[in-house]
Amino acid sequence: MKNIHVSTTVNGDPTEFICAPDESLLDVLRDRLRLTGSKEGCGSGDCGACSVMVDGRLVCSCLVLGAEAEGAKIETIEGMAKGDDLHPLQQHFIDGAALQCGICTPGILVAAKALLEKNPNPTDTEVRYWLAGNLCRCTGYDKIIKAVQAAAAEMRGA
Amino acid sequence: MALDENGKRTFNIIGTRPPRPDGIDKVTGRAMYGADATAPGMLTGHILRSPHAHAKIKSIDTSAAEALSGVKAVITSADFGVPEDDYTRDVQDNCMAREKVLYDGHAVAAVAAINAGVAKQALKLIKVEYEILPHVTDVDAAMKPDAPIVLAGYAMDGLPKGMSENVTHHFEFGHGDMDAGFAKADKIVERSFTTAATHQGYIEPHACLATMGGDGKGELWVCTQGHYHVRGVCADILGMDASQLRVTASEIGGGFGGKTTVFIEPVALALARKSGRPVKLVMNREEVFRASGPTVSSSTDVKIGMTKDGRITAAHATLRYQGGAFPSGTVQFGAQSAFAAYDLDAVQTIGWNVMTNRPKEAAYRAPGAPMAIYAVESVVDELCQELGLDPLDVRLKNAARKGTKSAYGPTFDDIGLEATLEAAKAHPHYAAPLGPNQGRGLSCGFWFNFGGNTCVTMNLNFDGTVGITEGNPDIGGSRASISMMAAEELGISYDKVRTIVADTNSLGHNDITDGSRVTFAVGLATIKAAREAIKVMCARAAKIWDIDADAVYWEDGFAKPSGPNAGAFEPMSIEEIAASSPNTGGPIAGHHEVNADGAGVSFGVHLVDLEVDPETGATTVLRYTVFQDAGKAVHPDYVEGQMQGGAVQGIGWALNEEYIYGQDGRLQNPGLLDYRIPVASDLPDIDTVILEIPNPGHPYGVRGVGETPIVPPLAAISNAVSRSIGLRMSALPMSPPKILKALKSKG
Amino acid sequence: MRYVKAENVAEVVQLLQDEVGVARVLAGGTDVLVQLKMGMVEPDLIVDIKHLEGIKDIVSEDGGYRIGAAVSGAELGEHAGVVALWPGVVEGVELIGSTQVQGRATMAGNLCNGSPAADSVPGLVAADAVVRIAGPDGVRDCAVLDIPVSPGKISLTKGEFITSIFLPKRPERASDAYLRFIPRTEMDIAVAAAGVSLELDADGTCTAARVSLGAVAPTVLLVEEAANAIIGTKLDEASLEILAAACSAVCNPIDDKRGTIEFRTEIAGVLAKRAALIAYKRAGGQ
Amino acid sequence: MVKVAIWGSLRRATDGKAEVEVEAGNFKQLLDQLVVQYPGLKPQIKRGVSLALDGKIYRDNWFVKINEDSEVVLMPYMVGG
Repeated sequence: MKNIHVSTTVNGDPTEFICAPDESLLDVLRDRLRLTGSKEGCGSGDCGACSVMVDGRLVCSCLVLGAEAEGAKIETIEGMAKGDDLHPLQQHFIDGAALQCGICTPGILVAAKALLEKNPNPTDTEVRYWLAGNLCRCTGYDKIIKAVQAAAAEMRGA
Repeated sequence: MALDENGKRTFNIIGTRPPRPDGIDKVTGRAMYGADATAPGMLTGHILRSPHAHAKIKSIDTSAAEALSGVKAVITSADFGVPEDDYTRDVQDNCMAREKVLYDGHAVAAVAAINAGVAKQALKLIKVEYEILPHVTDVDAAMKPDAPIVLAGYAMDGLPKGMSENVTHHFEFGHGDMDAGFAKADKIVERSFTTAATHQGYIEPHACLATMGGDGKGELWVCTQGHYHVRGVCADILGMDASQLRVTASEIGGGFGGKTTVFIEPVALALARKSGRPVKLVMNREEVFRASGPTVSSSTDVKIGMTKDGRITAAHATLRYQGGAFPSGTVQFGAQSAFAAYDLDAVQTIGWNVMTNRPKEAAYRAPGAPMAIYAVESVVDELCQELGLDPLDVRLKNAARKGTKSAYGPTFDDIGLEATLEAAKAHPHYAAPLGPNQGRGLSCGFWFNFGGNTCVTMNLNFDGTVGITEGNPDIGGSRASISMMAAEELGISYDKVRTIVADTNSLGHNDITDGSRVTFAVGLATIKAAREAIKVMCARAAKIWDIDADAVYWEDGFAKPSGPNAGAFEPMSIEEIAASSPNTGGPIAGHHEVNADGAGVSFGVHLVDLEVDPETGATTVLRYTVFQDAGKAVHPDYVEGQMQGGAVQGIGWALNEEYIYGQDGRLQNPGLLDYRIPVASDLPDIDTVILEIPNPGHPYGVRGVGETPIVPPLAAISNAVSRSIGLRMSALPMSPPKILKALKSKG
Repeated sequence: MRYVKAENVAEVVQLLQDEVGVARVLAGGTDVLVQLKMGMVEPDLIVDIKHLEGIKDIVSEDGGYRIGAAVSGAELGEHAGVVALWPGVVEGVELIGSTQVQGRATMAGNLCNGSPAADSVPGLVAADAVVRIAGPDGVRDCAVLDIPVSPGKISLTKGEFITSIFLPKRPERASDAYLRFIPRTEMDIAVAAAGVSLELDADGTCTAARVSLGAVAPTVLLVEEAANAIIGTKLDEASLEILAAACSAVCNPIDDKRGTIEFRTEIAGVLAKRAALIAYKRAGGQ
Repeated sequence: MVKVAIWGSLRRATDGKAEVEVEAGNFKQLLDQLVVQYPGLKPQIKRGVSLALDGKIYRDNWFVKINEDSEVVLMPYMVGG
């Protein structure tokens, strides 16, 4: 299996890597670029822990080939805070205890950010359905929904 | 250590909601979990697993795999010794099958290779010759005398006639005259129930990184609830001294009991030893389902007698739990906890642990209790319906309270059940109107909680800040709670304290993070360690003031002279004492090592409204409220989080989650798609009401809270469904086909 | 395995035709990558068609819409025109997987995966949608109904792939709806599903209808008896009962981890009934 | 003498007695005496037992003091999730 050379942009930085043709973007991010904030919970698109943005679309990076990243813009959890400035979602997740073990948190934050960019004023039901592909086993989702809404309110006010 | 003499003390920090110390790492993706570590020259480990439920291993030929370029080690059970100790041998045999495979997914060989592609290719080159044996996966079938024997030699002492050797333990609890009790009843309900095996469903699969040098020293990075336990078991299996194996707990992506044992760790260490290189081993999700430790499935008979006015006269339960391919120890907790919420004159529970060809069960949040209490609370609810009684009134009438001789033997001290029931009764949820096809259900829940072996060290830095070193992986925010307790005791602010989870070399033994023990036991040890440090700090201040150490006391972060007779000194701050510590005798620390007791039992009550679609059998949970006694809620957000998370796991158990086995004994749904844990859109808000009835066994009154919340949802949901459809449900999960079938049977 | 990012249709056809081993077309990849990961398929060639010209476009055509094979569910759902004309088709597509999966999954891929439970397919069949196929013999059109052959098998021949799906124009008072049953509210595979498309006259009487069922037989079903039950009616209770019974009567499902034969058969009728009512309302029926 | 409540399935080893009396001032003496007087209890005690003393559960502490009038209940060794 011959490896492929890929030029892409990750969190705004021009990035090059080589990967096997059957290697997922998630594996590339984690094993080749050492961006381990994206997690593998299932490898089949059923848990959302590997959520990233590819060209402005929310996707599971386990369902994208690394090779497909050629020329694309990838955004991961590692790019969400600007230096020490947390994104309002990140801050509200901490303040609202919306995480316990934290393994699903990066994926949920990436997904929630995508939601609020599309819909700055969602209902609870809209948040719940948007995040249905992000499994969390610790929180029962209650505090996650509240934290997303608190962040949304702050972002609308800003 | 008992509740502080000044039991009614006010707290400055306990009960507030400061941000967690691991928060920023976790929201930025920096936190390091089991699969996130790397090492120079690291290999990838993969495991070959049995496709059969039960088979004899006739031969394993690994030569082709070994010959494959890029493969650095291949191991089978032959690479391990045979431990003398039963427990260690069972754990090892579960990690790598010897002679027989006992379940679909049982490991038979493992490889370490330069990358995943080569490792997967190597697995395909391993030839295993199996002789397929008959299998059994159902608990009732496995108890029958003609059932296939899963493992010979484990039958219980004095196995009753007519029972299979698969029955490994029998337990019986209770007191009083059963016949007389039932004779007094106006109404007796007797019913049988089943629950499916469910999985803890942590989102992080098991993962570790093992290194073994030629000098026999080992390093293990692993996601686990108990790295000291991992060290002990792995050292035993690999024939190492405990001191030579250092285990570091990674951040842990959920456990719920499922990470209290080992599955891949000894395999990774053996591969590292054989290859001479670091080996990372990560389960995929399918492996997690097939080969980690789900909870038991159960079959239960319950019989309860009640008077017209709602007094329970006698209660009986027989519980049969299958715990998979090795002897398990779960049914005793079911048999003990089944009737814990009730004050009974006549009660008896009988439990049987049974082996089947399924993965060996591991603990799952209040292990053994949810299935038992589900059956009991269902029958209590049915009696209330039959007798036209309010289900909360009946529970209040029969509630266990201080002085009640519990169904499992001991007499209860201060417990919060009555207050919890009263809170539920007074809550607007209980009086809210219900619409068509809607039902309301409730259930009590109980868990014992415990303490256990715990070590904490508190180091005072020269700038007056404090480092706490403890040895229990943080699965729900415990580093925050421990820092809070340290800050409270020292009288300093929360942000002056940092708590870390140490590796196995840095502290003495710490028991696993389980039994809802950490906030209780580690908190208790932290308070004691802080008090020891305070004693030293007071002595240092006394030295400086040149007065007697007894004449100094500690308050709000300052050493103070205890009265005018002691001398007129300005209070000395922790910063001043810390800064001068090199001059007054050296660094200051406090530590405490204890096997903590007195955890205090925990009760909860859950209330649910739901609607059943009469045409499809689909259930929608509309409203959910959790009431629980937390003793003292150290960080109320995390207490609520435990209550909410446990409730939702229980909701999943009640409605959709199950291990589905085919006729061939293979697991049909080893993935998150078809295992169906609840998603965000399945649920309403989970409201919480925390009650605080102080635990007399803790200086701040803390009780464990983590496990109890998974107990009540099973019956609460089942009772609500049963009331909604007008038919008593008796099998979990209540998936839509099951409910629709019941509705059809009603006509 | 080779990965090729194809530049044009001819290249795709050539690559697919020349490959002696297993070839897979990659559009959204949400099925292919899962199969790859699980070891269910070990392709020798993956042809990425996302970069073909027009393959991600939605264009008006003859009063209907031609939807490129690589248009994702999320993109389709953002297209106001398609949503207005064929809301039932769109809701079927939008039910495939999570929001994340929607960012990638395509109708064409969902169809080509050959699953009897594919969420987009009953809606497309009810809509009488037509796929455009490029192949060694040029371009051909084919009704969606004729694409699935059996679970996992489709009627495309070697070298062929779908380039677009055409949704036809609609008269004034017409609409459609899709409903599926899953145990949770999201993330599951349909246990049974129904798509209904109908047209009404000025007084709300149904003049034309197509009713399709998913996950209750080896392939998607078009149930003419069910459509006939509501044509000429205003979807009164009695006609809906006949529709439901007609749907249940043609079911030929399996028992599996997702549902029983009995359950699937029963709820197929319930879903068709409910979907018909939704479509009726959308079409302006009272 | 201390009265010790024995759970049902262990009563095979105590001649059917639900409560036995042993001379013991602490947990260790109690376990030692139980094994001496009722050797059938040894396998379970080896596997692990907890001790509920006046309602409080102890898992391992040998030297927990037991008074003559204490309520003593033998329990299976406790674990959790």
